[in-house]
Amino acid sequence: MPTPILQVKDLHTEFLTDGGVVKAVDGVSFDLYPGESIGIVGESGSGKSITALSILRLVPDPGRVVSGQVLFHDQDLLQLGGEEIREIRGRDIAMIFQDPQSSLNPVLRTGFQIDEAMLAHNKANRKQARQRTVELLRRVRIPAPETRVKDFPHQLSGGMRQRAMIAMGLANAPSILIADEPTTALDVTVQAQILELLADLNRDLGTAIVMITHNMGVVAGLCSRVLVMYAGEIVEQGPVEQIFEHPQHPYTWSLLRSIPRVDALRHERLRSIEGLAPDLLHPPAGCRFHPRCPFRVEKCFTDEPRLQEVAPDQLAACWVTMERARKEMGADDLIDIRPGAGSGLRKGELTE
Amino acid sequence: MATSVSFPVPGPGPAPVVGTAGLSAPVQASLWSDAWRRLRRNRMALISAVYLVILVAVALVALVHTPYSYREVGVARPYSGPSWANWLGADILGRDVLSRLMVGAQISLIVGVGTQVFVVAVGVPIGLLAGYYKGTVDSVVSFIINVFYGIPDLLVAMILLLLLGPSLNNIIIAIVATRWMDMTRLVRGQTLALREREFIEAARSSGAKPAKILFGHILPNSLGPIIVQATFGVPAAILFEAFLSFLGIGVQPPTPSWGSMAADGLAAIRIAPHMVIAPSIALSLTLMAFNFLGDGLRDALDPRQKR
Amino acid sequence: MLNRGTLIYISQRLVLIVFTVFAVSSVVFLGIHRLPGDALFNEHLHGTQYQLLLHHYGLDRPLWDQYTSFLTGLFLHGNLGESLVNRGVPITPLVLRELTVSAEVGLFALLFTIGLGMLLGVVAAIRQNTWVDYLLSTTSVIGYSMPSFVIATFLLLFFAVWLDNFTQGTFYFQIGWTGRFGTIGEIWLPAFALGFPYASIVARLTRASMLEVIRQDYIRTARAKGLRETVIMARHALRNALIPVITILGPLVIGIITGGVIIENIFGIPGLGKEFANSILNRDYNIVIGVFTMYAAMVGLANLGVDLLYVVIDPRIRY
Amino acid sequence: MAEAALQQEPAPMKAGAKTLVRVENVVKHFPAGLGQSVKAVDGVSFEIVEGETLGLVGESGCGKSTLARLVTQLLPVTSGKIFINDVEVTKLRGEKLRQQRRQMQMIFQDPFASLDPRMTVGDIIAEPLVNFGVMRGRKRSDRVQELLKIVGLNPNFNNRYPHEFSGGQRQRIGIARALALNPKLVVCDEAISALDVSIQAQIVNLLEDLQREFKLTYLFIAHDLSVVRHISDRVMVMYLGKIVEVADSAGTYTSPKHPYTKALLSAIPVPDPRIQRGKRLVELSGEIPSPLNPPSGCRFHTRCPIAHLPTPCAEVEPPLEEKVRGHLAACHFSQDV
Repeated sequence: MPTPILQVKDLHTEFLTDGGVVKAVDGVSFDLYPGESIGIVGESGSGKSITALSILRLVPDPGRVVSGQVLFHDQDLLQLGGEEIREIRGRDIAMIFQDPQSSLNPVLRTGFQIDEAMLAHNKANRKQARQRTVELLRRVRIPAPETRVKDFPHQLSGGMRQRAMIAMGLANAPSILIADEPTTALDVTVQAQILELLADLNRDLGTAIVMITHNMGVVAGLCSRVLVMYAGEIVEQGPVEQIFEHPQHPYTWSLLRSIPRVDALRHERLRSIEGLAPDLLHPPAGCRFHPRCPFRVEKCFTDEPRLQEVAPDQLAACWVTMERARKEMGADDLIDIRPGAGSGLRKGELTE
Repeated sequence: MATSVSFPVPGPGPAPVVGTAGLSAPVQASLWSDAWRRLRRNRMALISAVYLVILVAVALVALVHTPYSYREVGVARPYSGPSWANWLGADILGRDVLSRLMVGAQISLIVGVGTQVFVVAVGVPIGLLAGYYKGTVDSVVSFIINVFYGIPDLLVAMILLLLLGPSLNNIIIAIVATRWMDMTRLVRGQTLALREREFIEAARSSGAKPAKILFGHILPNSLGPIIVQATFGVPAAILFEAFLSFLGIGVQPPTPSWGSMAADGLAAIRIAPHMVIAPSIALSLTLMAFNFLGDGLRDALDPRQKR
Repeated sequence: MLNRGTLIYISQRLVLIVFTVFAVSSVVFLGIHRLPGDALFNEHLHGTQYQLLLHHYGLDRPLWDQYTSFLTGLFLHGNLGESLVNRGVPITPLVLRELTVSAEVGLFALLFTIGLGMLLGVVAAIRQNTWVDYLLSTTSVIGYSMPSFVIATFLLLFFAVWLDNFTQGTFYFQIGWTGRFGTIGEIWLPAFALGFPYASIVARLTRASMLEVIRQDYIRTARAKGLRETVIMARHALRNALIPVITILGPLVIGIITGGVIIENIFGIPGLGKEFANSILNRDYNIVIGVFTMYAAMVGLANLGVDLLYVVIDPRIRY
Repeated sequence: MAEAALQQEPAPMKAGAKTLVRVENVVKHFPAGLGQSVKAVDGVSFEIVEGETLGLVGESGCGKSTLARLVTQLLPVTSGKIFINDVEVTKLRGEKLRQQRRQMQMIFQDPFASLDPRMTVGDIIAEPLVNFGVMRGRKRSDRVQELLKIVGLNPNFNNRYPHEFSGGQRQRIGIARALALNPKLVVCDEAISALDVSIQAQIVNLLEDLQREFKLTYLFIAHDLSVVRHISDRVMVMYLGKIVEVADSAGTYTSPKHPYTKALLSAIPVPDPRIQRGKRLVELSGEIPSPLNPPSGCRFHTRCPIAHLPTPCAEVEPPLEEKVRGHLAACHFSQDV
């Protein structure tokens, strides 16, 4: 096993709001190995984006990283001074964001914004930077890059803007690219192209990718390892195939079964997860998923489970795990066709 | 395989019903009560409100009692400074400055509040109609608004007063005539933005008539900005009147206006500076109070603005 | 930048300005000439002298006739007629001369307003929620709550009365426009009094606009690529923050023009504003019409300038 | 042309069911200045029968939301006719149109923008009842509580304000409002797009339950093809203001007859690593053209992988016609797809 290039250890990020402290990221740890591509999935408010932003210390006000370590080449990014972290940003670790429309400065030319990424780290003079920008734009398959560099962002389409963002991210050949929901704002056909591009870059350039997304399909296509987040914590992590085929955490299991699939064979009722995501101002005691969990036991109400190995390479934070749920609770046989079930209705409510 | 087992709840306790999570105590917090709570926390706005209450009280007291008559000449030596008998001194004709200042407060408040009543009465309906019906109505209204924004308001007001003759009513007319479009533009903009919102579409699709949409949905949702705008409109109008009176074409003597008192004082600035200082400070404090209150209201009514 | 669309837009706007000038001057002309009594009614004249004067100003002709000759005079010869009070003084050269004086003070005030306002606004935004920010924010509310004549008054009190020695007593009562640019009484104080309230407004707007921009995604992008904070502020934030600030340049120009009416009176500056106020008080209607026409044209041109500034700053705006 | 296609008795509809919505050659152009116009919907015809769910998919800017607003007459058509229950609603104005609104309700995309923030939940749900003077006083408030219960919310929440609820709960409030008048047709405009996956499933299940319970007819609009497949009886695919394919959902998804549909399907990521890794993407060249100036002939020809250029694809507009029984597509070469 090679050594990880990035180690996140027990990261805590909090937001100070009027109502109290929101623990947006609550003890997240993971390793990233050179050239690999990991996915962090979760629903809105699960803390996946804040985890990504915490790595480069870009958490917006009123949020702040309160504890933990982010080790990159044996230095803790959280302890660096302003100038030192600035040098890491964009040079060693680059980041692209969800909305390419708002992530590019509307009053500056696209090419210049890419040049800037190189000039900021004294990687090139203006002329060399421009040359490389054109190459990069070609690399991300923007047609006629020589003329496109002079366009303003609003003159590009959504897909092209995201390609330009990726080119900007690659400008200094970083060893890590963090992509925060890079395709969420795009149409599916464009999304597919961007994902293919990212997969190519990961393979050809060996850039390690951290993919933040809520879309399980995106993870399935691009990533080799996946972390599932729920309410600020990692509830399960492991190799993609294993997680998708043998999820051990009930949340992962339910999430996978609640997604309508375009390749589904028949019109099948969706398994929904009942209830709502917890309010992070007042997270539930014990396991944070217990109020919505179909397989909870008494212990879940009071004791918080830790991540533990449930299979080779696979960790889950659950007292029960799906193996036991299957054996003892018959989880796999449950196909709920009762009217109202899974739509949030209790039995008999409609007909009463 | 499809055994119709009901969804099991192996653990203790009932399954959660959707809709209870995240909602504990039955608090009924309307946006208005939220705003009121935020406003109470704004110290400058509170101090300003207190000042304004006192100012209104003074203006009301001046209706029945002032230390001296505001027009009585020679109650003290002309230009004499503050003393026990005349707290703020006397003016060029030996009239009591404090008494004149109190009556001047009436003028300022009448002009400030009076104009905003008319501005709201004119601007809100026109803005609502222009924003809601768009098309020709809107084009005409927008054109007129733009023309008005393109001409110097104070100068137009001066010409209007030249044509109509100076009087308190005419001052109010002149100010409304040159400032009505602030409110119209605000309400038009609000209406244009709101009518594209989905809840207005939802109201239409659930059969609401135009009047209901305008007065039941758009107006209540614009009320915050309208209140804020009107609050900022008051000091603007007071300032306007002071400008006109300062130039000698506003309120006519012997009725005192803070503007004309300041102008009188300016002529005697070397020998009796209190004559210009008193109305200047009264005017500035009042404008400040309204502006701080307006700021407070805006922050309270639109929390997104506050950072 | 000056593509065909923009040129078409400019010419359209110029036509509109001419139209506005026409409309505004017509309304004022017709309004004034419909006043009870005629334009010379406050002159105590009798008999043939009066008739001669009426004839001299064409006031004995039908209104329609007067109006057409006013329009031809204005648009064909740029001739605004003669002063009614100082008989025989042609208005156009008078107004143009006063315009240069007013423009000097006004432009100075404008630059001061924008420069100081933006500087304070940016500082307040960068130091958001520190004592610097609170101090500047409070000062700016106080600033725009002080009418310009109050500021002028206090400046006079301070410089001309309390610091009498400092200005050697030549300040207020004997102030005269010498055309020497840069003397404290002629330029600095009037410009400060004129500009300070507006500088406060510009500062507030700049602060709000900067704070809005700083929260934008592209600022986060700029940070993520490792730019220095000063570069981010100067290159990425400030220019975007300027866009909403430009919006108030139009009202600002109007404000400085109208503020000039009072400030020029207080400081005795022989500009358009002083002329306007005096002619209203003296009922010198021809000058009222003339000055107002001039103002309408200036405001129109200033607004056009503001619109073109948008094109320079924001590449998304094209006409 | 499109009408000709209609006459051939399109997709298999529920047997014996009555046509509820008939859209005939509807066009909507928005003026865009300089004599140009955005051709948002450009000659669309289809039918919805009672009790079915018609899915409508397409990428952003294809005109699907505009079409939703035309069907519910929140926007007037530029030309064409729309019949609802055999009433030509496109001809109605004012009070007559308002009366027709009882039959057709809409569920909106944004759960935060679609509820008036100044009204309580009870008032929001009661609004349709108030507008039509249906029920008063106690009966009305009972009905509001019943509706809250129907959509799975606590009936005692009626005096709370929308901002106290989460996205999914707000969407339930929007559904309760839409159901208040017992409409026949409910148009769901991206009704679940803004929600999280686990909440999406709740709402989809709820919509299905309500349909069974209240015999509702849905026009279900989404950009997410997988959800549409799940909920719809038939699926309609739109591209640049035109319908390019209509079929029952199995037909559309297993054997698409239009290259655009095929490309869309291939682009959807499947949450299964083995399938997703092995999938081949149908590459579309270029970008979606501007609806100001749609391409000649077949609008898809600029990006189509199987286009025969220049003729006929760039010159002749393919009619929407039956390719297989009940499966309509607008493509000259649908056999090659």
